[in-house]
Amino acid sequence: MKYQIRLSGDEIRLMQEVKARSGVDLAKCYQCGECTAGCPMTPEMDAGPTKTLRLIQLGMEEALFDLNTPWLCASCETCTARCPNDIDIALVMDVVRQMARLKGKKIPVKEPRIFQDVFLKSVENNGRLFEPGMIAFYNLRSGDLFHDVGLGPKMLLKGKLPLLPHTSKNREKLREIFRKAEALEKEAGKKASEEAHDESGH
Amino acid sequence: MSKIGVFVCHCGENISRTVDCARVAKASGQIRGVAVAKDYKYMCSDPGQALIKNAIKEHKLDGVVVSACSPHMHEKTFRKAVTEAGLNQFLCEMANIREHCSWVHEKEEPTTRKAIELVRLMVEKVKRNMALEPIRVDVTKRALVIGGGVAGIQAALDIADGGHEVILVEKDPSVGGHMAQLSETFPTLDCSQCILTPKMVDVGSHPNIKLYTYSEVEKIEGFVGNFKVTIKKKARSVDIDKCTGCGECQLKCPSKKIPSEFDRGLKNRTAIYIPFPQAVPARPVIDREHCIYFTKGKCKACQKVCPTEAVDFEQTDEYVEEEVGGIVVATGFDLYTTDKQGPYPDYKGYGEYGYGEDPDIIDGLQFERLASASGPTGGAIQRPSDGKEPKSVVFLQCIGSRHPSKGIEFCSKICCMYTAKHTMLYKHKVHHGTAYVFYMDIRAPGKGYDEFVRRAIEEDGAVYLRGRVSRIYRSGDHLIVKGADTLSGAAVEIEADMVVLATAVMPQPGIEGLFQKLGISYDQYKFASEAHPKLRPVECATAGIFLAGACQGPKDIPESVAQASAAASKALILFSRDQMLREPVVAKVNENTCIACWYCVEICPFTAISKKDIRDRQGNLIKRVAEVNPSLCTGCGTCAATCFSNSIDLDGFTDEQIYSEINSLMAVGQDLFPEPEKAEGDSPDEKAA
Amino acid sequence: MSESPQSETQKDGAGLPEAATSWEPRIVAFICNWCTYTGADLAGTSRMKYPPYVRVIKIPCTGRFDPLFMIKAFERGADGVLVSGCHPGDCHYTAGNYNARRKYTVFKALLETLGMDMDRVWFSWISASEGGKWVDTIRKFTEVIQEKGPFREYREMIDVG
Amino acid sequence: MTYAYYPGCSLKGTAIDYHTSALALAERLGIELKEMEDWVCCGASPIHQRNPALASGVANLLLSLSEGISKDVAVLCAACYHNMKKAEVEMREDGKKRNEVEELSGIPFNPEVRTRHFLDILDKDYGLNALKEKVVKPLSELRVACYYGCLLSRPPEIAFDDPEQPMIMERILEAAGAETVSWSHRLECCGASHAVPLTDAVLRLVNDVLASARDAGADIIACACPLCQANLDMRQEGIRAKLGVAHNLPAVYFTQLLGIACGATGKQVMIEKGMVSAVPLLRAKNLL
Repeated sequence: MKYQIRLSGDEIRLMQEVKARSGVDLAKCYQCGECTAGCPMTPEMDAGPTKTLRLIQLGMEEALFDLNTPWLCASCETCTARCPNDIDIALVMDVVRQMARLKGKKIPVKEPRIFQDVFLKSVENNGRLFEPGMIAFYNLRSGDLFHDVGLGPKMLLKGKLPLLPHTSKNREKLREIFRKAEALEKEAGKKASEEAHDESGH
Repeated sequence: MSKIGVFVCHCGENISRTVDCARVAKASGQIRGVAVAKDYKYMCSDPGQALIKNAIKEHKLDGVVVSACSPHMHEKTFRKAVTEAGLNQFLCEMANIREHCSWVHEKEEPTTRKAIELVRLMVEKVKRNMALEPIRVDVTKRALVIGGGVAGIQAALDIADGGHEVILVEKDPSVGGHMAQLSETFPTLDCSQCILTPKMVDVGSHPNIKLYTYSEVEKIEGFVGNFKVTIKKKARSVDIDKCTGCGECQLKCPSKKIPSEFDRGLKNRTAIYIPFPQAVPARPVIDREHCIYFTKGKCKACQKVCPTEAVDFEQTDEYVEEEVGGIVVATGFDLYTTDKQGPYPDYKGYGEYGYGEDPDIIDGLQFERLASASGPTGGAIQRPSDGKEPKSVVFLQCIGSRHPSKGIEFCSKICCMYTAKHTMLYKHKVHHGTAYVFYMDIRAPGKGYDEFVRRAIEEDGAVYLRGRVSRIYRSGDHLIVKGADTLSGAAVEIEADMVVLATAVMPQPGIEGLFQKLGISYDQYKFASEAHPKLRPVECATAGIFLAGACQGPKDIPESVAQASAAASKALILFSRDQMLREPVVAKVNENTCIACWYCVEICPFTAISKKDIRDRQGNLIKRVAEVNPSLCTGCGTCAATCFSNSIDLDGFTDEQIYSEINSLMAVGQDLFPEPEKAEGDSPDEKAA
Repeated sequence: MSESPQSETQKDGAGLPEAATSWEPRIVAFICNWCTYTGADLAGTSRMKYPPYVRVIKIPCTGRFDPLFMIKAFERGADGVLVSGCHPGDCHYTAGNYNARRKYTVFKALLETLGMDMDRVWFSWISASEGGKWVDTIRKFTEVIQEKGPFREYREMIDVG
Repeated sequence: MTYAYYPGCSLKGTAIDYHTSALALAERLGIELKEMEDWVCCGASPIHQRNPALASGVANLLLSLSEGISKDVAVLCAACYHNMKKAEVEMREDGKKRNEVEELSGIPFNPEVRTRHFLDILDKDYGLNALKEKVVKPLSELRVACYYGCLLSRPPEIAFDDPEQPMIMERILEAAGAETVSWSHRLECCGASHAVPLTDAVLRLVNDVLASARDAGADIIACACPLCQANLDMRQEGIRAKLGVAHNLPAVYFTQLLGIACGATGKQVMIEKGMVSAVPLLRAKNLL
């Protein structure tokens, strides 16, 4: 990341967009670091949650989407639970991932994104998660063909992996929710950026 | 027909930014009975006041409405000004178009309209105001000081030195408060007890000070200049006149395992005890909850050993009445605790730090006792769990404070400084140890304060980390502190031997009970509220009651002492007069219509209404009516609103006045709101058309 | 009660604002000098914002509040009446707010029997430190009154009477 | 006592032992867990990581499936519990949110529906005294580390016990005669949502949890989440290989231990399914 930024008054738009999507007001964040302090994934992260929030406050969009931090978030919500200002930080991480995807940003760490896609695809296809299929598909997509391959046969032996997917009659209803949600998030994106635009007085 | 003057203030731009002041003045000029209406940039300034005075003389005004800020801000100023122009001060009222209008609404048409209506409301009231004279009452030149910490001590000594009697009430067995617990004080590192104990002794021996320790204020009646206070002297079970303070009883008391309040649980005390060696009075008290005689009915070891027969198990709570003219409230603070069920049930504790159950996680006052030469370890820094010298101590600031999700938003103000002091005290005693401090911001804006913090870092090597701590847990012999340093962006883990939490400064638990008895207001945290945050910082909205020290908000020693002296001077000002003036807002009875139902007598909270006999010349009783004693009446108006025959009215807030205010709000037909351009050609003659 | 004086402005008046094309809610607030008035001042010094349709009438204590004031306000075209004072136990005058409440409760029952819409009358406790609560109360009350619209029923009721 | 039971995907696959043992236990206690028909996957963490609104929409669909069975939905998986409870609480407290979710899912929300974790049901509805009466084989001398993980009590609004210091699982297992240990990592995240894509990071987290339990002197870890259990159990071999630490600490479901205490056989609670077998330990304590 570059260590010089120029602020022009537009920086508030990113914070407004995050607020429009999540309802979270990051003006409340006073950068105390408690989220970073409690986060289990910090050893792997490049910035940690505190700095991620700071980049949003300063409208540093490019730097934000370069971070691996949101993609390494394990969704344990320790940050949310301990935040002295009751900011739902885990939700902000979700929203940053969502925004990156909708804006077509390059994802700095691909595995969690692939896992997310493969997992949800499996759910969408079957209505329920089919674990062996999902893992196999994940390995194909990530190129790590033999990932956890040692565990598979053992689990099969233990009778812990079913061989065929379960399906549900509500699969269609589920797909409908998926489709609608996808349409809504795109619409919300347009609205959010327009609103942010208006509010910042342009 | 009335001749009212309306004076509309712009308050710089504070009002004119959202309210069209010229239009307000113009519209006001069209209200019936208004003889003159003007607007001006600063009505409270000298030229502004001159403008009002001149208008009073020129137009022979019989009423004035100043349309400006809140009456709580400047009513006195303008009442004084109109008096100087020969108008009775109670014929001047304020329409609050700043706090209640310009500051709270956007710049739009309804805002200016509201301002006009507020003026009209006051005009209608003033038309019916009567010239009143303030009520004179005698002043009792004695003061009550509640709380015997450093603020209470200072206030008591100042008033007493000023030549007036002081009643000092302290709930604990000794005066001294929290300052007596401290080891050394910032930023000079002088010994707290060394500077406080002489003052404690003075309080105990001053001829003008009557000291009630182990006592509480039970009841307060009356008002400024004439309060009647009932004080409950809790049964001490020791006759302090007979007792010599030899301490034999403490040695013999078999109940020895009671956590000492003074040492904040780091040491035990006996059931009969003198809280600390320098206590004033240096007399013991029996803690009846823990005393074996009081709980089991047998023992009396202290009584047997007492050489002067001072121990008295039969003693009971005693109530004394005192009359005072002014009151200084100096009830101080206590610390928030991280416990699950602490003394502040409204606030969540810190489960992430183990709810204060680990003995090596202590608070700031406990550290003071550890570092104090008179403390449980004789001043050696030893951790409570096993007495070992801690090689690394982690200090956490802003625990409870600035933590909205735990319910507290304010900054406790003193922690940055005392934490820096703690790191120094620690490093001076444990040279090879390391002191870590987690802070969010360093707030050290006092004289010599920032230099002091820099000294802790530069000379004593305290390691300051900018961040909060998410969790503390025990791992064998150590505490693991998981924090962050936001300056480097890193998560930080420290193996600590002891952790010191700078917990929030809170009002004494349950203090609102006393504040309610005093009739003074307090904020959401139960800190007492001052009359004005800037200009009347030591007075309460209730006349005759003054504030000193941390009962009003977090304060350090110099501030508490300064405020205590300020409160004392306010009391001395009160006592400098033999009589004082009170606002003549009192109830009056129409004897012709009173039907003697006595409902007012029953309902008056101040027993200001009595029954009066009306007799003819021969002394035969004609009828009985209610009668208001104006020196007891405080003007709440409950009687006026309750009277069945509508025979009581309240001066300053009469039925007539209030009904005209209501009427004025709904009056229409008069176009007071023409668009500015449209109104251009209007002349005052057209207004009644 | 004695007949309230006819104000001079009323004599000027040509009637009630029935025909107002753009109706604005009219809210009258009777608030005590010590707690709520100061709380409303605090809202001002903190620059909080609320709708401009409330008109404050200051009384020393809610104890001074006579339910007839409320009747008068409705009669003169108010759409909502707010009475606000110190919290129970915090009354500057010891018990005025308690008495006000008690009186109001009795009165309320009576008015309800008469078919009066008592949702247009709010009673609240707002202390000197609760600027935010004052703002919230005004916002919510204004919303409620805006939803209910002009208090025509009352005026019809008294016309019939 | 009938509950609408939502097993979720794991309990029909990798966590079949959790499902089976819970049903065996419920039967012995006289609690009916009636499986909701045609349930779908809650989407676990990936669903809200992609789109938070989608997670709430699916949760609302799931909540609606309880109709006709019970207003209380019994859930065993912490991830399912988290997603459903969070949506339920939000919808109940925030009218705007409720409208949005109802609109998205096309299903009205019934504010009377409650998502209940089985731990909560045992503690509050069934009661510890009643449970004690059903214990035939007390878990004496078994030192259990109760592991909550992250999702059961975060955010605090969904917690059914103190969110920072829950004791509910300890209370329940102690009622069954077990000795519980006090340990530091009861609520630390094991990284399960990253178990597949970020295995190395997850090995570190699991190792921390196991080490903490071991240092506290635990014989066995009790879990209330299929993702936690799978992670703690299956990753021990990876930890041995990559980090060189051998834990050999069985991680089982609390329902398996309770089932045994209430007289079920090892087979009935599928105790043999664990990668790190609990069988030798339980035999040594005369529980099998």
